[in-house]
Amino acid sequence: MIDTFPPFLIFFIGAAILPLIPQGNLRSAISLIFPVISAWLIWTMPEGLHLSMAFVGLDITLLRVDKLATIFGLIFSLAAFLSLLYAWHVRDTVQQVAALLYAGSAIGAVFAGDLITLFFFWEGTAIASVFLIWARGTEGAYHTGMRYLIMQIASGVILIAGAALYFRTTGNVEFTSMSDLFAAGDIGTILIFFAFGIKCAFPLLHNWLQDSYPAATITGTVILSSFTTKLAVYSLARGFPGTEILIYIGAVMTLFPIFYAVIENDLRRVLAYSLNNQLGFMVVGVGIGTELALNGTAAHAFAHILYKSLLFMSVGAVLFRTGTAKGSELGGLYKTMPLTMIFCVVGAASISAFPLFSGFISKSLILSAAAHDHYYVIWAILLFASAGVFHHSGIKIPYFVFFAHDSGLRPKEAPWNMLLAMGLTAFLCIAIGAYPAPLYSLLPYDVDYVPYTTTHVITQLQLLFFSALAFTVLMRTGIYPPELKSINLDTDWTYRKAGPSVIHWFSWVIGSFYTWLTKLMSKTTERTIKRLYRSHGPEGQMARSWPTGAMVLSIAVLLGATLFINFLV
Amino acid sequence: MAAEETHHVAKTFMDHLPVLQVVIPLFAAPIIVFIGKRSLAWPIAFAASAAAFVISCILLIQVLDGGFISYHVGGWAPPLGIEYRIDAANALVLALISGIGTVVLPYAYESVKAEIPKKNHTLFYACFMLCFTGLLGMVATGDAFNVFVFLEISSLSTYVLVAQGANHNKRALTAAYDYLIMGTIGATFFIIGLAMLYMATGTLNMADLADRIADEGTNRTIRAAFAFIVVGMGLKVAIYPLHHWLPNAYTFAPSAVSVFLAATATKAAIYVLLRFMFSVFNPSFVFEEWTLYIVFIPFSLLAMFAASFVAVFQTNIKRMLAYSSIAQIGYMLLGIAMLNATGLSATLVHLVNHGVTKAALFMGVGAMMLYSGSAFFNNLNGLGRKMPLTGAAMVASGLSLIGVPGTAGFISKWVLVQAAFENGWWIIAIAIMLSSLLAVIYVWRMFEVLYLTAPDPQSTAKEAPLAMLVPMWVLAIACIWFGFDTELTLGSARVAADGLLAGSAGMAH
Amino acid sequence: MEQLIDWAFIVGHVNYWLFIVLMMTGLYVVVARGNLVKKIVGLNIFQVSVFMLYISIGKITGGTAPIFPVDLTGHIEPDPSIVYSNPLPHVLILTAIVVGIATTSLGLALIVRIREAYDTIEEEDILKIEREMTAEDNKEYGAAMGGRA
Amino acid sequence: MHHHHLILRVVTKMLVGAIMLFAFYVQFHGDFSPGGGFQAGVIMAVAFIIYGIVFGLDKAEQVFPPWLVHKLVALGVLLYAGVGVVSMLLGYNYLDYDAFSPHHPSHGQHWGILLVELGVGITVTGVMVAIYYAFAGRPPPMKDEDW
Repeated sequence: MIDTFPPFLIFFIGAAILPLIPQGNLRSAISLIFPVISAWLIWTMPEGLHLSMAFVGLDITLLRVDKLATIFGLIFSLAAFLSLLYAWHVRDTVQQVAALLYAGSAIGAVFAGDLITLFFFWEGTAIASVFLIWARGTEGAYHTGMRYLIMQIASGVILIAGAALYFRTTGNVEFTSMSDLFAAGDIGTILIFFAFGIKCAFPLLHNWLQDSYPAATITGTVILSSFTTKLAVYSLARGFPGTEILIYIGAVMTLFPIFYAVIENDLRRVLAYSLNNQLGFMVVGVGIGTELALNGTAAHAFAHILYKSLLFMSVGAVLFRTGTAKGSELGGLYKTMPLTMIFCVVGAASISAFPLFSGFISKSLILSAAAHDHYYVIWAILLFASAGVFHHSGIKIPYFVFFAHDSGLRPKEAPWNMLLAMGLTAFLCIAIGAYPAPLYSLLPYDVDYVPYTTTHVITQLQLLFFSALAFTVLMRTGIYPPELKSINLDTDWTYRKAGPSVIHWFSWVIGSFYTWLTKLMSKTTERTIKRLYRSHGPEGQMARSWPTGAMVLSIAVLLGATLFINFLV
Repeated sequence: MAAEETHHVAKTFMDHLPVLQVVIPLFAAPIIVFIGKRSLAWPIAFAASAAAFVISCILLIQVLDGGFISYHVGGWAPPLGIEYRIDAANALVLALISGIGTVVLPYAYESVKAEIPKKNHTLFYACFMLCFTGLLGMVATGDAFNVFVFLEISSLSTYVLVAQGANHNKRALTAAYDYLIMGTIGATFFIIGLAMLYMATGTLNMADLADRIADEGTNRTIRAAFAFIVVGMGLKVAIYPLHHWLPNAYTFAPSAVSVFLAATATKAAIYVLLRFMFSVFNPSFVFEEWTLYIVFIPFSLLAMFAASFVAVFQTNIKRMLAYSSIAQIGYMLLGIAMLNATGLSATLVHLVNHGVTKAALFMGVGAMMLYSGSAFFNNLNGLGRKMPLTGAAMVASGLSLIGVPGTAGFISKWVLVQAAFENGWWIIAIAIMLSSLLAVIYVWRMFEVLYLTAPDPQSTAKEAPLAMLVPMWVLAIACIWFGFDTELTLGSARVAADGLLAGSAGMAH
Repeated sequence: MEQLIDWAFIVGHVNYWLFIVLMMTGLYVVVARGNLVKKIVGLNIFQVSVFMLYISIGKITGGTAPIFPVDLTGHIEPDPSIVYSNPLPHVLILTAIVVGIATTSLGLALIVRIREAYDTIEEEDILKIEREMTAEDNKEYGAAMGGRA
Repeated sequence: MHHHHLILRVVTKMLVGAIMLFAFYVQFHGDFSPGGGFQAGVIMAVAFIIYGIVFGLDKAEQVFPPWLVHKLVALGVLLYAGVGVVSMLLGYNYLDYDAFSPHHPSHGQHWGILLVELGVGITVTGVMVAIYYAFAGRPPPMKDEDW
């Protein structure tokens, strides 16, 4: 029994007992125990289906353990541990409980053996996580949270609709690969795909992500960045491996956030865009769907959760100390926050896929898979996108925060718990990058891959150096005032002169079109709601108390109609 | 006669259950008046409703295998005499009504003390018992005219109960008056329909009616009877364009009455509608199918959206819940209109689940009204924080109203969507989900008011008294419980639906 | 030759015609009259029409009251030559009449209370008062909702 | 109250007794001739109501106090339902009058229906009088002279 104890339950139990423990270090310490237990449980769980039962005539499997689920379960537990450690100083019961419930739901979803259980946890993550946004307590955070919640709930509703249709077609709700049905145009699987897509922030469905992550609390963002989207990636990997359209969706995902990220000033938002971009790599991996590619997706998700948390943590630490995360207001912090700076650089190096850092060994799996399957254009796009990542996350973040012009801010070093959490994460980033074998052994399929070949390393370094060079040149020549202008990040940096203006124009067009669209939508919505209010509001025709005579007339009319129908047929 | 008498076998207590179900509360009402002591009124009422609940549970267990129990009142065999006939469908509704009645009474004890002048308490409980009797009777009986009698018993007492809210807001009087006019017209349509059935067949026993209609086929009289009965009962159900009595009645009635009515009155009417559509008339009749398609489906869709929109914009939480009831009735009618076993079981299970859910919500609002004095959203600001247990119960049941998985509301909506798919009605399935989104909005508004706004600093609100909390939590837990353990609700609903679709068992015993 | 108007049919169903006329009269009064008492009267007419319908369908041509003749000892002697009306609709409608009385008296009682509370029994005035109450409530409580809407 | 309307008062005094007697006749002869509890109850109530109309509500309430009216309303229903319960206790179906005389069911029917009708009669009397009291007892919104 103990070896099939569902790990999500640990978190739920934790969420239930946590409020009973007095607020303080003890509670923070105890909250750390649950991810550890969970990780241990996941580690020791035997593969197979557990806790199957019948529910409303459906076969439900609460626990389906295989390697794909296990690696995601492990990294989620790990991420929960690190985030909770990072949030040690937080003294807000709502956030603590929400974080545990959120992590528990995510882990529950990963081990869900059927679509119903998946849906249950799917909505669980949505509801639990929104409290992390609301916990900020500002009016803006409230509205952002609402928008976020609506998107997430909508995703769940679409998922359950899809599940219902899927049940109609197949007669079961098992959560397995649906690629074939999807290719055949089955509407149920399309809905499910769409639901995953929302959560995975597919292009045009992505706005909730950039909208909400920067709006959450400092610790909330770290927690948010780990679970929701990666759960979606897992679901895609489970449900739609080898679906070709994902390759193109993923490619677009890697590309378009770059333009936004470059012109964005709020560093947490920059990170949110780069999160989107990194998801693109994973989605491409799922789309390719070979063993190598899926391994790449899983590995990249693992590595990504770590370094993205690390980046969010370091920016969060700065925000915590200085009260701002705007690139234009920061600078020169390396003097007083050296450790944070180092950790941030480690995270930046990882996301940029420097050799010996975690991003390198995972991203190259996906790149190799793309090349191996002759998706050369995709391969090129991914390469370009990697360079872009380096540009906006790898250089921009540490540069503007810790170096650049001196902002005059002299904040204290981050608190010990943040440092510890960042240190652990940074250590893991480097450890995985330098010695990838343990991670590879966790991957869903056997790995026969060596990341550190000369070609790989050289290609990558070339790419990075060119990118860095571009940045430097632009900085030196003053073409790169922060948050105003952009730069072409193509490896072929001869275009660098034309690049900035093109990209800037492109960003501007997209940006204004998007603004126009949202304005139009909000206007139409507003008008519709107003009209609805006039007819359905408390004084509207639909809600007014009718005169008795009119009520009676309505009965008579309905009776007449019914009689007439019955007379006719 | 004498020869028959020698065969008489003394009946035992268990044999009398179908009629005791109705007689015990019927007896309780005059006893309360006769004794006339305020302190004794509540205990008697509670004892009677508890007894009725126990009986209904025993009955439900007995008929779960798909059989039925027939009881001949006065020893006159049907079709001449009045027959009480219990099968899975009405046993389920009986259990709901008596269960809600039993839970509401402890709640009413506090709420009535606060809302109704002392001199009326005895009569209030007597009226309550009569209403209870009427609802149980119209569900339990197998005689069509008896349905009318019990319907009127419950309706007349309901008008009185609603008017008791006049103490609080004079609009309760006009609400009761409107309800009286509408209810009477509905009930009169119903007996006109019965008259036509009687003209065509010469019988009023439902099973016998079914036999004869099946034998003789239909004619215009029977079809007209069908229209009259459906519309007449539809009024009590609050089918969309006939719903205008409902919001005011629910809003201005005393809290305990709102709770009871919302959970039971329309549900009993829906049961009667079901009984007539499936047991008396044969659903395979073309005219019935057409009525369903042309009248029920458009109007239930309309109800699901129009009423939900109205609910979204309401400023009074009780009114909002009332409109949401109208929308939910739309779901139940859709389930009927699907004309398949899954749809019917969706209707039956939603009937139970929604009854429990709505009762819990109205209870929560009623408890808050003790301190806020009104059910306007603004007056409830932040009360969820001041009354954490009440608030939590409302959250649980609010989630069930939306249909969040893990709650009762989800089960019924899920089954309903399944039924839509069974018929291939995609659009309807999508409509169901869309209107659920509207439910998210209005329930959310409730949560927002209860938790996310600052409480009035002068508010003296504190946790509701135990007598209110316990019933509320019983229902809230039921909302969750029925979301996981569907054996009881869905299981019996399936048996009942199969029984209804199989048509009447006829006079066979 | 077929007659244009089937007089036998029309005259033969005179009770139904009367029922329909009465029923429509009643409904019309309920719908058209604003005075609450008149509405109740209309409702009464409407109900009475149904009583008539029931009683008339129980009537059998030449039938008498369905009471068996009894001799002094109380012994029943059924006489097959006597035709009885069908008693069942009569019994049923007795119940309906009682219901009608209850409804009427309850309705009138409500009207008395409404008169005391609103100082009028004209529906238009009452609706106006209620609309004003709603508008007032809405002004007081609706702002927050309207703002969000 | 008023001391005029002498003829009315005298006639009423004479009639009340006769009306009551007639009510009893209709009540107890209901199984052999048209009549029964409903009709008898109304007739009986008329006796009280006419007394109240002529002699004033106060007088009528002295004769037939409202609390008694309420009790009678309940009592009638109890009698009706009680007959059913007794038949049930005797091992027969609810309201199966055979129970009262198992060896001669038609007698049982006779007794049963008589009791039940008595219950009906009592309740109807009570209800009609109660309705009269309720309406007459409300203070009139304007005085008679103002009409």
